[in-house]
Amino acid sequence: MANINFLLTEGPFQTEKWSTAAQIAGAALKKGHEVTFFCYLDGIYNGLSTQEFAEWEKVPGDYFKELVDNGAEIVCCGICVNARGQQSGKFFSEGIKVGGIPDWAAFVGRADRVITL
Amino acid sequence: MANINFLLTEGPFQTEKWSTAAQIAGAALKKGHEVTFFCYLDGIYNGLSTQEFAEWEKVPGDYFKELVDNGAEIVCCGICVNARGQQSGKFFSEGIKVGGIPDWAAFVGRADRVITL
Amino acid sequence: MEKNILFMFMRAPFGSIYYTEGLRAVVGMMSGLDEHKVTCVYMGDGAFYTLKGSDKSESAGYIKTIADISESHYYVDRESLAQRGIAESDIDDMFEVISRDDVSKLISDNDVVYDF
Amino acid sequence: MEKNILFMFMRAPFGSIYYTEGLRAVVGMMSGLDEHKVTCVYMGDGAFYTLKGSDKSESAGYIKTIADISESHYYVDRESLAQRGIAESDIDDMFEVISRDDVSKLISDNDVVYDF
Amino acid sequence: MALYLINLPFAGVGLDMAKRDGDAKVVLIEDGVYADVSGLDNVYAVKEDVERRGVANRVGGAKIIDYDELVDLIVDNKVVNFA
Amino acid sequence: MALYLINLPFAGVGLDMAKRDGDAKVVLIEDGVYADVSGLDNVYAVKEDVERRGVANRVGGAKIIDYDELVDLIVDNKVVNFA
Repeated sequence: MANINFLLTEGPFQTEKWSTAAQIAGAALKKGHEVTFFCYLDGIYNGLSTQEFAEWEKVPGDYFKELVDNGAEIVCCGICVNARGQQSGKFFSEGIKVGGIPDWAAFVGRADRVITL
Repeated sequence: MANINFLLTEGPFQTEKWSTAAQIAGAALKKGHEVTFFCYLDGIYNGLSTQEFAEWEKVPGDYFKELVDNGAEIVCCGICVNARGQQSGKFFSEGIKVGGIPDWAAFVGRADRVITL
Repeated sequence: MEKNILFMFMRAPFGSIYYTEGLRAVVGMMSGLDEHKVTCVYMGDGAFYTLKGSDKSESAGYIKTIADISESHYYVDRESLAQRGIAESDIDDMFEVISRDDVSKLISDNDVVYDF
Repeated sequence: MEKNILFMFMRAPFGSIYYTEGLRAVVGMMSGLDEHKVTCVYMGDGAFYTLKGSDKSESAGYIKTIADISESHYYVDRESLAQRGIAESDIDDMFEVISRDDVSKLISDNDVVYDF
Repeated sequence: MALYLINLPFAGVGLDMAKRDGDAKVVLIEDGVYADVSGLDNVYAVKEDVERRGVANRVGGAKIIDYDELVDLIVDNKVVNFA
Repeated sequence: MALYLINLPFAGVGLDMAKRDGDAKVVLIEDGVYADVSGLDNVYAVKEDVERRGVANRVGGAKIIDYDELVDLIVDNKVVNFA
């Protein structure tokens, strides 16, 4: 089994990267691989649990919550979280953590593979 | 004097568009022109009053608050606000409104010039 | 005041959400009190949207609403198709292929010109 | 575990914030417990960052910190410069011009390859 | 008179459209100042964007303008957005 | 063996780097499936991205893979990110 780290730097809705990342990570978890995420820059908006969009059955935040529930470790860059007005992640889904680049460096240290999205 | 409407579809920090928009709009207000904004898609994140970034003297939200204080009318797309988990704009700066595309259509109706950023 | 508005769709679907949120905007523009008239043109990477097989399920509702409000045109720039190796036989019937000079005329004939 | 990491800076400054947040990331990568070794290469529109007159005030702090931690290289791809009409005499001394084959070697020599 | 507002991602199409418009003025903003504007007259470039990028020698014959002058151009001309 | 993960914005440089790597595999993701991959062997394209865009006839000899197969490729090869 492998350990895969994702670097996600774009937010939900605007581009498709959140979706690609969630789908690759979901497939990896099902196959028994370890998955970690570092959400950097706009990537941190994916941590929110407060998204509401009636036109979609599931919002992007649901997918990331699900990844955590299935064993993924997700850390969002704290400087980016506060810069973007997201108040230390107080509205983030349970289990999505706020940290720093050292957490990412540690993920990369443990990772067999690294994916940028 | 002219009426200028800005369509802003990108958020703070990630790209430079918030800054270009704020600077053109600020110069227009000083010259006595009327300025309106419709913040669409990620553009709505510019409405937040909760941004904190110690490395910069002013955060993007400060510039948009200032535009409002100087007479600009700023409306953010409500569907985009809630989709992006920003809870009806409850943490938006005072004076920045949440509305819909009809507000934008009305802005365009009144505008002499329209700028996309 | 009623205006004539040109929407130029410039970005590839589906890497970003502009392809469908732009059509949402078109609906809103046409539905307001001012009853703006809207024309759409697909250029640059936006031309990929015109491919027959390109999934239009998310935007079908907007396209139907636009048709219900009033006649509206969907043009695609011939040069953008050619640069991407897209044959005119490979695009959907709803799009009319025009030359770049025709696009230039659309730009000058409309009051407002948006890139999307 | 310590890794060798290549950061490829691909985006034009200053339209997006990647040029400086990427260097923040480099500092963080080198400062962790694992003490990763980092190499930077500027390619594509990222090559514009190497221009002498390009404002490096926001990233100067990171560049100094990186130099304090350990020796680190900043390369720029010759072909990306040529495609943009940038003369090698117009770029800052801190950047070393290399061929695309040399970049290929950097890609295979590093454990991890990021685009930024 | 139309003012073509040009950023880098849409510069290819945008500058070509400006060339087809006999009355075009072109304003390069943000990364648009990296674009190749050879063959175009009436080109303007935003001072702050040019200086930050160190490309004064690349924008050739472009007139360097500040935001005040850009507002005047916007008010005096129809704006065509490629930004 | 290296796996080049390619999206459209960096496809120009990314595909050129893949061509210089004798052991390269290329995976087209998202708008990367619009890229011209003529002259390249060992090309894969993500099924969902190809189908949504209607470009099955454009990706030529590429092997169409689902996310399960993509994960296997990622695990079996070093990943070079141009996405």
